[in-house]
Amino acid sequence: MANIFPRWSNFLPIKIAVCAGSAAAGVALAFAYYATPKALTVGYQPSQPIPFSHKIHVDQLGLDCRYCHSFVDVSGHSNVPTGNTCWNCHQHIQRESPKLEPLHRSMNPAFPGYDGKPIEWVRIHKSPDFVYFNHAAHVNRGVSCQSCHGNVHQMEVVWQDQNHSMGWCLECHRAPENHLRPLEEVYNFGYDAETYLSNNPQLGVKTTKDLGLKLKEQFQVNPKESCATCHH
Amino acid sequence: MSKRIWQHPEVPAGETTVSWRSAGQLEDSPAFREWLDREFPQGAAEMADESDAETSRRSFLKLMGASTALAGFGMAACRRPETYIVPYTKAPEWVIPGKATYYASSMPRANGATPLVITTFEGRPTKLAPNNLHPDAEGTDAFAQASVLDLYSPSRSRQILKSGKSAKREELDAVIAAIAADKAAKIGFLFGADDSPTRNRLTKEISAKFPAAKFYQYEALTGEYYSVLGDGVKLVADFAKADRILALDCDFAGTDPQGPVTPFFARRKPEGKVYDQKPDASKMNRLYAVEAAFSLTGGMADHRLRVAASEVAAITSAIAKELGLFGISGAPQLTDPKQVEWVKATAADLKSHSGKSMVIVGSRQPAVLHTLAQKINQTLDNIGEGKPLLAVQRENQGLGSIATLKADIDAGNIDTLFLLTPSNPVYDAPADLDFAATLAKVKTSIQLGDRTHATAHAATWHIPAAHYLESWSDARSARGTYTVVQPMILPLYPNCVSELELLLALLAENGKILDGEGENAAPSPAYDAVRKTFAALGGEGEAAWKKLLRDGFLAGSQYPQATPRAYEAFLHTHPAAPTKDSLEVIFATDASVYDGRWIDNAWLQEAPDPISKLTWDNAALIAPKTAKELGIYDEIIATENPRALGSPDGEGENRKSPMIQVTVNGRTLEIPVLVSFGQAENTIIIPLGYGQAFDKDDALGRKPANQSHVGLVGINRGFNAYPLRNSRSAYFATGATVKLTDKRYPVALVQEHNSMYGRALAREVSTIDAHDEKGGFEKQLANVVKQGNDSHAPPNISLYKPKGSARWNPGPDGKAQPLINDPLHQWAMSIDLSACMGCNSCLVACQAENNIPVVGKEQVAKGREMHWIRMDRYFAAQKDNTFDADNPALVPQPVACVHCESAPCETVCPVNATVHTEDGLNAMAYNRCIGTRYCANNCPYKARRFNFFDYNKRNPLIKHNLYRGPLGERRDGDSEHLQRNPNVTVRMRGVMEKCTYCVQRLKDSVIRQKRGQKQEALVAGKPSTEMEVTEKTLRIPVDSVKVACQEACPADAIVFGNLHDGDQSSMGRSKMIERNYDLLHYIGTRPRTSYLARVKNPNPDMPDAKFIGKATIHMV
Amino acid sequence: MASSTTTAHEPHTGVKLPVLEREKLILNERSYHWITERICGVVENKQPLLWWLLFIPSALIAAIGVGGGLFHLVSTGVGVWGNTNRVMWGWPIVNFVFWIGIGHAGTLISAILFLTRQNWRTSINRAAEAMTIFAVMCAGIFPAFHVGRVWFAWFLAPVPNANAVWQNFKSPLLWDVFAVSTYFTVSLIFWFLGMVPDLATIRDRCKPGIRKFLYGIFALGWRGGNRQWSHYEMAYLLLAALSTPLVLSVHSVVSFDFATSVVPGWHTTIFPPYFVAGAIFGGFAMVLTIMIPARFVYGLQDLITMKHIDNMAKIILLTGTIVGYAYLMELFVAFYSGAIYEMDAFKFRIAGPYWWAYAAMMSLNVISPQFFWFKACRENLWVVMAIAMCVNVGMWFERFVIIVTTLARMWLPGDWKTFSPSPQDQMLFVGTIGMFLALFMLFLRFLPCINIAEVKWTKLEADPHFDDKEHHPDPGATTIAAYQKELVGSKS
Amino acid sequence: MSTTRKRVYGYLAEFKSASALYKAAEKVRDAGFRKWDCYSPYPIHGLDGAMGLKRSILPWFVFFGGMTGTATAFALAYSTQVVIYPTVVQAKPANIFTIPAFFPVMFELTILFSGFTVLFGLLALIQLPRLNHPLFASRQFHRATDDGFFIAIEARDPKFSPNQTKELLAEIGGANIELVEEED
Repeated sequence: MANIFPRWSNFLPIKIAVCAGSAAAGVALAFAYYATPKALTVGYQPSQPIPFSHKIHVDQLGLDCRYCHSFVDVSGHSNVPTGNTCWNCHQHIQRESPKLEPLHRSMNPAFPGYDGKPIEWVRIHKSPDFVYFNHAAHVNRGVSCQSCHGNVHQMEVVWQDQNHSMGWCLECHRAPENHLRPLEEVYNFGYDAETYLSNNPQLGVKTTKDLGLKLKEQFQVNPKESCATCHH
Repeated sequence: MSKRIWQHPEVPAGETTVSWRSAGQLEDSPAFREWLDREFPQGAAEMADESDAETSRRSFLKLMGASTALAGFGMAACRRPETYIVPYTKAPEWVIPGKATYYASSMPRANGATPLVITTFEGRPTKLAPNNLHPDAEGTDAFAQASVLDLYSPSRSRQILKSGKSAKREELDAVIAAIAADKAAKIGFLFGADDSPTRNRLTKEISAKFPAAKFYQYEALTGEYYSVLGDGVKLVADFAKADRILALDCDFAGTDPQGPVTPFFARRKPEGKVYDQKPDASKMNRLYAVEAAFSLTGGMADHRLRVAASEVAAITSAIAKELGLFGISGAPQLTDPKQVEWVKATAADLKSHSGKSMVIVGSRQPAVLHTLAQKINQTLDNIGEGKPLLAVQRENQGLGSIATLKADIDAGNIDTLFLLTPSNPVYDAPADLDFAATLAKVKTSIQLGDRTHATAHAATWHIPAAHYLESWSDARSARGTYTVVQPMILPLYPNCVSELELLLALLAENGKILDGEGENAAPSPAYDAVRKTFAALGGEGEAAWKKLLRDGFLAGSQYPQATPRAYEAFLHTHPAAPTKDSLEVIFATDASVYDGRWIDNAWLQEAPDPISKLTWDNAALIAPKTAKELGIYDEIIATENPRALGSPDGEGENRKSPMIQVTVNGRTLEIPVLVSFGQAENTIIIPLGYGQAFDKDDALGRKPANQSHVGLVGINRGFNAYPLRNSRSAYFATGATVKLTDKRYPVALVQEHNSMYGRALAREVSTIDAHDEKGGFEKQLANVVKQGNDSHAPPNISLYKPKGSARWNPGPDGKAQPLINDPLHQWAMSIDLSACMGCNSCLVACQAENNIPVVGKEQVAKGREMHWIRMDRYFAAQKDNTFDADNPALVPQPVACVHCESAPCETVCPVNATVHTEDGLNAMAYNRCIGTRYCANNCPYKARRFNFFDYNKRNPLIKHNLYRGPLGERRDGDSEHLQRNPNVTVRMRGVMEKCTYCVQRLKDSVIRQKRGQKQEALVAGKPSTEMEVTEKTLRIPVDSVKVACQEACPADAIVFGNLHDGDQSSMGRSKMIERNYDLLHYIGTRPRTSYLARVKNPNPDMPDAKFIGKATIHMV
Repeated sequence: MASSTTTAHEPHTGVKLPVLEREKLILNERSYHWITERICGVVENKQPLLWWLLFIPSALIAAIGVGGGLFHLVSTGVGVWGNTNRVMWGWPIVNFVFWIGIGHAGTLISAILFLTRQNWRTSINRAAEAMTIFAVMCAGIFPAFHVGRVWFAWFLAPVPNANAVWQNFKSPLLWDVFAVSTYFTVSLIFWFLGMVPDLATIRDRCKPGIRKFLYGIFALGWRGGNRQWSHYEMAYLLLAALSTPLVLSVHSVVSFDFATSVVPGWHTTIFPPYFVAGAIFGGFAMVLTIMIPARFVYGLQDLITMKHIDNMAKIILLTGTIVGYAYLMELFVAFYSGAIYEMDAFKFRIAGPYWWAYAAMMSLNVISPQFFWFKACRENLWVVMAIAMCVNVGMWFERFVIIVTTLARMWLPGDWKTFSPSPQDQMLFVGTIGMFLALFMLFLRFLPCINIAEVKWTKLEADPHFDDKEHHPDPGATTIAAYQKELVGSKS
Repeated sequence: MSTTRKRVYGYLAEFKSASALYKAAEKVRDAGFRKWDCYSPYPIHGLDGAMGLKRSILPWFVFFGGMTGTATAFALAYSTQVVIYPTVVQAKPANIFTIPAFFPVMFELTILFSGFTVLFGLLALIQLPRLNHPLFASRQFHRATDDGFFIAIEARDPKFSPNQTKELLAEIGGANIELVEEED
């Protein structure tokens, strides 16, 4: 009787084990990185029917968020501006810009292609249907737009800045002090806690961390972690 | 920050790359498309017109809401498909995307409009609630709650029919114009029994324009009531003022309203309506009921006498004689000594409370009873201002009955007939009128209705009616308060016309029907008509009108008082008392389909009958003893199917009721039969309104017929008893015989067991001392918590302290904190069985609020109904009841998730899908649930419901559809889905669900409170860093949030609130009274929903007094 | 079989004392090679017609019942089963507990009997372990697929996720997940390790080719050197020591699913021992059910002797009596609790709509094994087989009684409604029976169904001088048919 | 013997029975050999002593493996249930008193990790899988898994000598003594 397996096969099991192990680890790591909301959602930057620039409107012109997203502090949804919000200004300003054609089509009865249909903005931030995020509950309690949407005021084309996963939500719900601002500063994209502290010495707060804690105490912010907070 | 540009190339200027797309279009449902095509351009055009905010606000298609809702039915979320946000072009007034908008309106009904507050989300009405500011507010019953579904019903009529075939609008327009132009036209109008001031005004105008016009009124089940005491005169009850009530076959709490019923229930609570007094039996009212089968009212009664419907006259006559009046001539003397004793004591009690008592008679009882009752009430000084009863004059006057209509048609006085009644006379008119043949004699008959039922097909023309949520109108509530009906949305389908619009077309110069939104976004002509009517009542001008629209009613506009016609002689041909060979058939009003008009309403069909617990069908009901005498009892009870080992006693899907053949008035009907406890002997109850259409899937293989009359909901439903009925026996017929057939019919019962099996579940006490060991009222109250097993169970002691970790999750003081630790809100509920009558209002309201699917008859039969509230109904018979052992007590008990603080369901979930929240809710995270169903097993209250199928995606009403899986018919974008509450996740298959305490409402109110206090601070001008925020300011105001069931409850039996409010809130006080007990306290689940024991207030002088209020008291 | 009295030398005194001779575990003085031939022959020879007759229908039933059944289930919803909002766990969990119970005898025979030096185990442990593996596979199907959203079953695995949510370690169901998967894994290891020397035997008997290649791989290059045997025996001992508490824990944990709930009739502390006894009881019955025919078909009478069957019958008698005691104790405790809910739960079991299930359970599980008090019954294979079948059925009914009857009549009479299995329920159950049989047939076909090495060892242990004897009766070359004939002849 | 040059693995000798093997093993042991082994179709009691083998170290591996399992389960359960995301479940404490609920999982993981340790520890100790071995080339070695009893003394052993070892084997009762060569 002879050996049916060649000599090299003696090392095969260990080789296979090593290769399979590293492959599995690689897949796990890749999955952990690429298949998470962080990789899948952050940076989503679709182009919009009208290349609306937040940089121009917010940073240069100084529009408040609530000029367009007018119900953000009232409703759960932060609304996208209606056609007439745009038209208010743009029937006078930049009226002839070809970029505004969709707006004309929607709002300007004198426009040749007028159909009165609304503009369809491509949705960027999408939470699943079973998540009930309430904008009003956050902006009225000292959480700025910036915390979740990033530096929108500097975006020519808006992209998703944070991953908006449940783990990410919980991070802030567990330590809201890292994101709390005085209510006056919620819509202020230029807010800097250090500057705020130096301008408001009467608060008696030294560090930005303490400011967060003080505001948490002051506003009695006590975010919940239980399911029904967001899922119903 | 890495930025990736995905999917989109840069948009070239002057060119849009995206075409119109929404989820609805993706799904491409014809219904949605049609709606879209019609609504959208119009809406847009209308939005361009700012001048009329009033009309515009209701017509917005809430694209955002609609498309989100349509996209939102699955819970799966993969890599994102591109979705769009479609804002309005012009922002409509008052509409905030994502927030509900509320409008005051009302639902017109025969017994007075139901005042409503309607929740709309971006233009879609989704939920109805009672308008509690209204003087005639009385909650909402199941019909009102379910009516919103009719708006979106897929089977709703949406086409003009000419002789049953689809026809063009132009043809109809031509016909109407021709009628309008012919001033000599012999037109007849058949209205419903609702009282609409504008319609009455237009009627007069029509009379003026068409002198030959005649007007009639018909609803199948209103009886002779409105003509007896004078034309349009009726007695309205004010239950707040009544200490003693004798209901003679009058289900005033259920299907036969006599006036706002909420005050009646307020007086069923010994601690007062809001539990703020010491328990006092003398403040309670006392209800005597005489009826054949249990009604909701009879279930509430302190003393209930069961007699056949035909014998009510004899009882009434005897009462009258006891009170020194003449009885009914022809009525037999009472012979049963027990009945005599009962009547005597009742009469004495009524007499001793004269001026504070009332005798009310079921509206379908013969006229003579109404006249006699009126006489009794007058004798007792019960009628008048400030008295329990008030005679009022309705505006519906001078209307003929259907019998006179027939006579007029036969006489050739009617060429054109407008059928505007919500009833269906071809189907439901008494058989001897043969209305179908009569209708055929009319040259042109034009029927307006929201269903294509028998009459719609029999008439020459059928016009789809606009729903009351789509049209302008007005109505009178029970006591006549002028109440507006405003549209929430434009008619969903083209050609839907409202009654007023049709009448206005006849009055118009050109005879053109202007429906919905007029040309150039002009409001419907009905709007002007209603405004005109209102101007005469409430004054001209915008302010009054706006106030009307805001409040929904015009204060101080009750009906004028009337003097009812007085009678002195009471003649009646009294039929012989029923025997087992000559039974009495009672044609009952059905709690689900009413007279048959709701046959296509899935919510109502699936809501179990409050008494029989039967869903989706009707069945004959018969008392057990009678059944025994007839020799059919064993057949009914022994529903064994020996082949089905799985379910030997014929429960669930194996329950097949034997069918009997009922012969009466020369006609026969085969119908399944169920045993009904507490029913009068020798009577058969047959609920009306079923059996309208059949197709090949019928369980009995009945011949397919009338398939186009109903939708998927109404097909093959039950048995039509209308043919048995004729004008003389509209309510009951005597001389019936019964024969058992060998057929059996599957019936879907929600509750199979009627007894509490010796468990003190729905507890009951009595206000009197029956001189037994149970003692008097105080002692019984004190022992409520010790009834049944709780009398000897040791206290529950937990080894563990429900605390968190001091190290990892410390409280503000650095120590371990309690687990349920929200200092602001701790939600809780109590359900007062003393007020709960077991109607299905809460159940349907919950279904509307929480997007609960309908599952269909087969699934219900298996035991898979999804209602979050299970309305348990127990019969409790007293073995030693020497008065009438076959007349058990009926105690309903609504059971939903009771939010146990120590919830057994939570610990067994392996994935943490159901956990407790800090504010005391037992939360259910659908998206985490994998569906092990362990929680439901471990729930002692069996309050959890599992989505065994994709009930939302697969229509359960199509036979076998659920079982076809991916091959089955989908129904995305079904119009019913537009009713969905956007704040509640629509559950997919495989997840568990249950009562959430309407957490969406709680969260909304809490967030609103937080927002509100910020506004306050900013108004005060303080910097936010100096804002004063305390527990007090963050806590929502006392009783400021209502959950859906509580809101709908006509009896105020459900109170809900924040435990931190302590005795400030009704709920807090209700928890402190002695009647409060925990269901299944023995297990130690510490439920947040507790029950208040039912209190019966018997009359100690009554022969049956000592058997009352003892449903559970004797339990060990 | 009568034991003959013989004498043995008492070493210290030289006095001859009478001792009972142990009944031989391997009959007829078979040689090592005969053992090898006989056992490997099952794998190497052509399969008898009966094998095909059993395998093909089983495989078809498995494919249709399990494959088709699960496809319909997953594509359509759990509603295709008979479960309702009242009886949320119906047949699937009945079947799960039934199969997992059957899966107990294998590891138990292997492990506990190994630890207690019951040498008679060697003839049956391999098949019993295989039975464990296959029964656990059948069992696993039910809880895995009875969940509403099986595609989210990975929520049960404690892996870090973007939602930052974790499992509930207080849930008996999660314990179940750990227990059953551990049980399956450890049983598989135990089974496989035990098989390595035997696979080497088959490998060494194979002609070069694909068979030899495959057996060669799974034999891992086993050489039978004592330096390997030394560690190997330690490993086997350790696994046996680990498996013994494991096997007890698994059914205890399964019983926790019920015992930790608040459901009357489930919430009792007696459940863990009662379930374990029941599992052993049912497991041994299943071993008998399978081994008696296999023994005959493959001519293994000398290896699986009447002694083995007798021992198993005695265990069935013992555990059956324990189970019967538990049934009665349940009734007593319910009565003694004074709680109406508890009392009613048992009242409904006995006299409720499912009285027949309770009656079946009582008569099949408690009464039928009592026949094993009689030696005549233990020796008559027909009776043994019949009682084993009774116990198999009875144990299924026990689970049915516990789960369905209880859930159909819980706390509030308002929600009481009975349950009927749907055709899909029945199809899947039959499918798992098919799957079990098909897998077992494949096992018989491809793997050594008796532990060759251990049988040889047993032989040596029983007769230390066996090797030195000159003559062994059978060279081991006879065909099974001839052998069957020989046995019949020798008996008469 | 083939003509190709091959390295010698050692001598293989067959013995008649287990007891013969046992006695022979004692002698080989006493002769001071280190790299040799007895091959038998089943484990023979006492042969370890006869060969001078020590008790297996595997139990220690398994002990630590099992402890790792216990610790893993505890860490997993405690960290997720108490530290990271405590949930309120049937009013059960979310602190150190929750631990009884972790016992089942701790137990199971102990067993699971032990089981894996047994498997992989054993494979490591006996250096399997090793599919190719010079002994497999022997014409008689296949009987070692059937009914043959063998002793093989490896050429690598310092005491090995082509002639004396062969003689020793013959002397202690070995039959069919064969020189086993390594292939290639």
